[in-house]
Amino acid sequence: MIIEALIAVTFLAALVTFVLPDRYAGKAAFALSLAPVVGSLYMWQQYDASGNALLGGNIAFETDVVWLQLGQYDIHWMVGVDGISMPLVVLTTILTTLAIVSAWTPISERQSQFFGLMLLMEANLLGVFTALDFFVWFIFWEAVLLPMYFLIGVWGGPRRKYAAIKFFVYTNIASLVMFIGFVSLVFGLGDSITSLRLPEIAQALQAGQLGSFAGLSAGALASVAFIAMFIGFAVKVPVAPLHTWLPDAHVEAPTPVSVMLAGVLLKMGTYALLRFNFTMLPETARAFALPIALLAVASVIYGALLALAQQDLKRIVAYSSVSSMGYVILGLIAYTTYGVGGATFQMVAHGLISGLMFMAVGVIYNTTHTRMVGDMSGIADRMPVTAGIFVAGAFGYMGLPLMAGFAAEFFIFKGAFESTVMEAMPLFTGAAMFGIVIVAGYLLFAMQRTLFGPFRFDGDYDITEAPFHDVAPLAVLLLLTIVLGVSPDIFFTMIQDAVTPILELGGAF
Amino acid sequence: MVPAQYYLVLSAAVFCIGIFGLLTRRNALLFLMSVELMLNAANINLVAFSYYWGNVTGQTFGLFTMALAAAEVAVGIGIILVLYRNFDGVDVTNATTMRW
Amino acid sequence: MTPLQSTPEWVATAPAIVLALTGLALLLIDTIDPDSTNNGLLAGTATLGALAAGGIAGWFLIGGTGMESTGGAISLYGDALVVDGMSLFFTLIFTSVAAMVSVASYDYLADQRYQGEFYALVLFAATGMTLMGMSNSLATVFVSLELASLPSYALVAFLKEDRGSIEAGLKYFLIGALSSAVFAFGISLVFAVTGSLVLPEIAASLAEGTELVGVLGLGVLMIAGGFAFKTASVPFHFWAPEAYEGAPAPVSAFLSSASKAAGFVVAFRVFTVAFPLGTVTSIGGGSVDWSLLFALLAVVTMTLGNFAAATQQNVKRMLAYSSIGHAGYALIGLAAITVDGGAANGDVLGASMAHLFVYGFMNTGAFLFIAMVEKWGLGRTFEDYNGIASKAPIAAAAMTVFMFSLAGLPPFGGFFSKYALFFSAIESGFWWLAAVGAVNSALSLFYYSRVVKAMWIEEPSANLEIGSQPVGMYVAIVFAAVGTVLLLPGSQPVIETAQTVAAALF
Amino acid sequence: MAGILDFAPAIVLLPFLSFLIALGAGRYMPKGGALAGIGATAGSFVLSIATFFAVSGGQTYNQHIYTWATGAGDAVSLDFGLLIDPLSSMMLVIVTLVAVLVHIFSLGYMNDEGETGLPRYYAGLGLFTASMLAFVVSSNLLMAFMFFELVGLCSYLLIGFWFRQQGPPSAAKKAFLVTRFGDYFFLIGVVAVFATFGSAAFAGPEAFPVLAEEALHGEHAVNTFLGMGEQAWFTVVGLLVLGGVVGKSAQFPLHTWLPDAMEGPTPVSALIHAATMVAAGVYLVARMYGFYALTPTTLGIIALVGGFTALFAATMGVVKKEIKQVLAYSTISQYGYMMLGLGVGGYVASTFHLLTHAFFKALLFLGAGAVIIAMHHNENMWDMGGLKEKMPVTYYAFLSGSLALAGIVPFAGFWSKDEILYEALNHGLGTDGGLGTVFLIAYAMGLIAVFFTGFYTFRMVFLTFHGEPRSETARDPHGFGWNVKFPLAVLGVLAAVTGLVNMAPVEDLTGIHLTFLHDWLDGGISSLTAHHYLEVLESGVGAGLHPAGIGSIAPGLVSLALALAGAGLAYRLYNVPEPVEHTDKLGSIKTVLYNNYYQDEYQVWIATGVVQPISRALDKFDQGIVDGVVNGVSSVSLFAGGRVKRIQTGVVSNYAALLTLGLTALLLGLGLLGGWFA
Repeated sequence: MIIEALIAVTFLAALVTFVLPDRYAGKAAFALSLAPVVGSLYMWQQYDASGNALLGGNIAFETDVVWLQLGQYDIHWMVGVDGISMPLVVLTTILTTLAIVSAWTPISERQSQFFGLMLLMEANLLGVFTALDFFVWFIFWEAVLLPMYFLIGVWGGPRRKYAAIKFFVYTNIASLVMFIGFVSLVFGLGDSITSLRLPEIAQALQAGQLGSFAGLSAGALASVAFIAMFIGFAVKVPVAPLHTWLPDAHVEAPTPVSVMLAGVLLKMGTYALLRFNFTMLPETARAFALPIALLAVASVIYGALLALAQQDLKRIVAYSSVSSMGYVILGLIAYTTYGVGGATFQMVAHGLISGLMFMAVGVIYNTTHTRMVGDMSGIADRMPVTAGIFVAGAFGYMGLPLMAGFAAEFFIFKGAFESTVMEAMPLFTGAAMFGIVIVAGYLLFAMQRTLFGPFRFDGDYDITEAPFHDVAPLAVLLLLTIVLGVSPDIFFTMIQDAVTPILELGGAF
Repeated sequence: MVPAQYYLVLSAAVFCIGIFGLLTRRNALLFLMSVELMLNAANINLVAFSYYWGNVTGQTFGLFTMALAAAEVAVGIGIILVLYRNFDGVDVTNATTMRW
Repeated sequence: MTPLQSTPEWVATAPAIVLALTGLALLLIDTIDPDSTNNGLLAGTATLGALAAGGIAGWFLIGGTGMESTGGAISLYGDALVVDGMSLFFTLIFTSVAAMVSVASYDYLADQRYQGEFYALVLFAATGMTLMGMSNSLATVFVSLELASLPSYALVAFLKEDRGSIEAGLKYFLIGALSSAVFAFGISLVFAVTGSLVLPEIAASLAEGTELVGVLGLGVLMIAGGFAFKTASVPFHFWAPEAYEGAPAPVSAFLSSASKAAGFVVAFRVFTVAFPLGTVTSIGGGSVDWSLLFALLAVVTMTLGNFAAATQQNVKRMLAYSSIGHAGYALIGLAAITVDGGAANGDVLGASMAHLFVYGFMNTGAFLFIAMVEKWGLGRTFEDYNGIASKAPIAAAAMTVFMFSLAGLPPFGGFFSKYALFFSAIESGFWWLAAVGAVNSALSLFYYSRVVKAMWIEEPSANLEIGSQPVGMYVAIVFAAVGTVLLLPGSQPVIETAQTVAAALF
Repeated sequence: MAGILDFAPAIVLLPFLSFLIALGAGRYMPKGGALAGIGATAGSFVLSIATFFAVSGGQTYNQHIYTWATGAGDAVSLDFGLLIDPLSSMMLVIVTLVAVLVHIFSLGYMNDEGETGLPRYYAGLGLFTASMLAFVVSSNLLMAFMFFELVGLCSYLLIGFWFRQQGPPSAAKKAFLVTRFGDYFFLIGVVAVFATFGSAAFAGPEAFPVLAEEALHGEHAVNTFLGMGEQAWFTVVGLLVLGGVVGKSAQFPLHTWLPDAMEGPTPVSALIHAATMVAAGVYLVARMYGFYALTPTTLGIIALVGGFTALFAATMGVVKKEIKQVLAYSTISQYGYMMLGLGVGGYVASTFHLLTHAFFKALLFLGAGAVIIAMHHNENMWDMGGLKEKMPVTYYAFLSGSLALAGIVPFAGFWSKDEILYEALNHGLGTDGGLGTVFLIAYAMGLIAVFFTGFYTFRMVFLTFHGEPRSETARDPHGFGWNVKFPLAVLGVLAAVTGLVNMAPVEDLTGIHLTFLHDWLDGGISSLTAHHYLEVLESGVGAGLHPAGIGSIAPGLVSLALALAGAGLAYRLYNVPEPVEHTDKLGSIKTVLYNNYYQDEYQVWIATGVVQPISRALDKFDQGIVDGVVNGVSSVSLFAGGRVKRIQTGVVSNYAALLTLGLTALLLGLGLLGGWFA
């Protein structure tokens, strides 16, 4: 019941915040958002799952009750966490709280609506990561779009309407494609399943129950469904070339929303890829190893090179997210402990670090009101603390050892290099790894030009150190990044525990 | 006696005449009349085939149809009346304030 | 508890009777006091009548009247009428819509003349729809369909001084007349082939085969045309945009929700009962495969509706087109029926019914919101909606719920019903139909969110002033909104009932 | 003194502590946290000495201390461990000693100059030292890589210390970026080592060099990739790791960052060049020498790169104006010698040079720092001159360092450099096949470089200290205190005497056993000993080197003569009251040298002339095509919508017509396709 409680509390917090006067909304939202943080940490401390939730592992905090019947299948209210979702739940709650604090300064109108929507989004995200029934999961998955649409559309930048609708429709189409793919898979299983519970479906698939459907043989059906789902999730991740909604959304969204977008929403995509494509259809995934690896490498290099061309700090970080998520795909397709585990770890690590970077950019933006690299220089002179954390975060992004990013990337590289899905995996790995050079390139250039050098600012704001409540979340994130980097086992143990069953999957059909 | 199929041809012809009239006339009343023709085409079938099948269902339904046609006309006339008042005329192609 | 164990069977038609009587009662009240401006009484009576009918229908539904649990469908008057789960289920839709419309009209019609007639017409139309749901013979189908249509024509043209209303009424009436003629001719042809008008008998005689397959096909096509008119489906949809745009907004709500549903219920019954697919697809060397026909219509209708809606400047007209699009979705229910579908047929048909049920709430709510905006004297274009949220947050929130629910987003009923529909369509193997629906609903998300954007995101124009806060409309809208929201967590009874009653047809 | 090695972690942790202190409380402390740093590094130094003696007592230490990432199931765990053997303990002493002295010197160089941001500075020094020490004691390649990277970070922070100016941030960026490029290959190498051997330990049962050796012996199989044979694959892996070395040790072609790095404070330069960052590269090769010894190709490349870099950098050092620039190129050149030594199988020789170089290069930089203080931070040697009288301590210390650098007997540099050249010649003549020739070529380049080294070194000395003062500041230099002089004195002595620990030629001459460093590096863990390396080198599976067994005196004399010649030329040209630039005599070569053979140019061109245009083009592509398609789809649908709705003409007659038409169309369509009415 604790998961239900967690979601319900968050949801109530959202409702409460909606009705509060704008004046108190920010502080109240922060206070209220501490409840889910505590809850998730308590869950983490009480966590007792083992194995993969979809593959018959024992699930923590599981509830499973029949909700309704749709055609021949039951829809259950089934939630629970395993080693894959637990870290993401913690990430979600913590990051939301920090994002809320970081929103105190920039959000100056309709606060109660803003913070309410933030909490609403958190509730839905928690649902996405804990739901284990397809329909329940899908409800939360789609419900995340609503608050995001408003958060970008109302509080965003000049082109916010365009960005919001683009994000909205693009990801919605993706969900529909995925829906069709998955449902045809379900009907391919026919009577071998009685409900839409993901574990049941996954295990039926492993048991080779997949039959032919709609004139497609089992194999063809698996491939079609895999492709449809992959496209659907790849948009969310995003994998190049389905990424173009991301830069617009990021640039237009207010900083705290970018934090959530990069920190958690993108992870929905990779999480779903892992849960659906790579857990349910391992054989198909291996069969598609080459194109998937190519996409991964393309995302990494393409995203990084694009980031190199940007002048807007936010756009830089946005494109670099495309690059970083490419690593996740690479790790997933590797089908090794370190590959898949590292990919999952990268979800958390990138969540923290990209959040940190966006917040840092935001803090600078709060004072300078510009994000253009050319508009300023030597900011470190006036904002030493912020600049310091910015530098630290940037190096974290570059994969500096003893910070979470390095751990994740090294795991992925190691896992991908020794992967057996393809003869050429070492080459792909090597190619993808070149991302670490490019990322260093554009971040160092950006820092040299904005933070360092003689102080110059084309604007009539006086640049002073940011207030405590702007810097505090940055510091917290930095601390978490370092802690995770020094001791990745904090999450990596449970992650591995959950991913190893995936690797052991035998022939599905 | 006349084979039933001939009635089909006849009714079809009447129906098409009705359609033709309604496509070519812009006067609301003529439009109504054309519809009447089409309804009566239906009636021809009903009556003819109720005889053919040897039951009264068709004939009874024919009566229904007439009654409904009358009701329809009643409502229609009312609408045409207000049409006349608002678009000074009974040309159905005048009323085009809403389109696309 | 099972009602009517010891009561005569005609009591099963109680909902229709109640509606009819309420209509008469309204006329009576009106004659007693012809020029009363006290429409509280009228609206109240109408609402109560509708609710009463709905209550009875719901009671019957729960009690299992006309369902397997109580010995199957109750057929009356020589099989002319039949009361079963489906008819009661749809009665629930009609009455709830009628109730909402009546409540909202309390404010909309303030300082209008002929209010008694208005409510009476609404209730008579509702009666007709209820009877459509019960019709088991092409004769009753035709009669009840006309009984639903004629008041509708009058309602659309109700604002006698408003050119829009008149034009709408005219177009609706003319196309309606044409369609009913086509429909009647179709009936006559079917009669020619089968010699009967009672649906089961038609099926029986078809089962024996016929040589007049062509005639039958033509008849079936024309009958389908008659339903296409009622459901505002291509190619009989042309009246809809104008009628919905020009008519008084509550009437638009009524027509686009209830009238559409009525068209569907009768279509469902006629095609599943009178022309069982298994029979007509292998008859006299021909194949009158109407599921193909409806698949065609569904694709064209939803595409045309959504694409046309995407570029509208006028919110009301946009909703009109979207209503055509939703007709397309609902048609999937008939299109995805297959000869050897088995349970899948019931599932997809039930999903379609469930969608119509949810649609009854969200679409009515949306049109009633427009009614309120008209009441406020704001324009009808998207620009006129800018910043409404800042003035009337609750109503705007409700409208947002309707829009997103229409677009099929959670956590609203529309999400569930639409995906249940796609789900069952895929189950029947019509994944391509679901795919077309997916593309369309993505597009619909675009234009529905334009309304939301206008209300919440755009800056209100300087002189944005909204007048009174019409209580009745607020009640109706909030009721619809709550219904729309609750239909997601509460979708269980709806979908299960729908699929059960649908399964009973096969 | 058993158990002292258990304190080894403290050697690393003390400087790290000072980093935390300086960062957290530096601004509240006297001298901005300098004292904490000095105390910490001094503590580490003492511990290192203790460790040193413990190791010389025969103890070694190869301990797992922390599991960084636990591998579930059969996946390997990633560990941190301490490996203390003669090599690392020697390096510990070097690093800690130099660190202490640099800290002390900084008191004079930074504090007395009224710098701001001292806490940041000392925090940086502390972290720098800590990372380097951790790198030195790393027990496996991954840990080594991680601290290798941290060293890079610290160099970034310290080079860019004066971030308010234009130059330093750029130099820092370049330093990190260029070395990062090398580390990219290094990281692949690390991953490859794990994938190949399932372990990256330097020593112990799972030491990957040992596993590689056994694999070549065919004792057991290891995973190789891309269908390569073991020998070939090991070569690939070795070269990949070498990438990081080339970057960090500023070998051609990744040397370009180092001269720019002179933008940093001079003590930092001393630290970077003598004991930490640049040393890290060579140290890494020495650390995993057992692996390189197996792959002749790699050795050949190392030797060539080293020899070429030595010569190449030395020639550039000849024309530089700034004293630190000269030193910078001398560093590159000297590390080239070390690479050369490692390449030709002179493991001990290179380690020896690493040791001596650490001292005399630190000395030279600190000396230069002293000069720069005196010159009020003017680094141009043409403004100096005649400082000898004004600052004798500095002069004599600097002179000792210069003699060592130039390789004049008996100063430290002579012995080590000479031994490297000897090894090159010896193995070059002895080894048959291409490898031998390669060695000889490398030797030749190294030998020529000796001459240039002698020249630029003394050019620097004469221009700085001799002749007449050529500027006001030179006439009246800024004074400084003990905190500058003390480090100079210490290092001056060391630069003079360190060479005595390994006087191979003298041994040959006299027969007295004098090669103590050889014995030292032969101790400890068996798989990491000098003679084991030699066996591998000369074994069949290994590189197959063969010493020609020539004597070491003659080569020594040759190189000495060359060094003296160089020094002599410098004396002729520059040891005059009013020296003038002779660079014009070089003609066109001069410009080439001034522009460092256009190395920077082409690398900058690669960055700005190739990568940036590509990225911009991709940006255009992304905005135009990829995003264009997305927006195109939407606009097309909207356009279609705009067209579709046109059929709704508003004229009811048309509706009737269209309706009938539609009905007819259905009629035909179903009749033809659907088989109705059949």
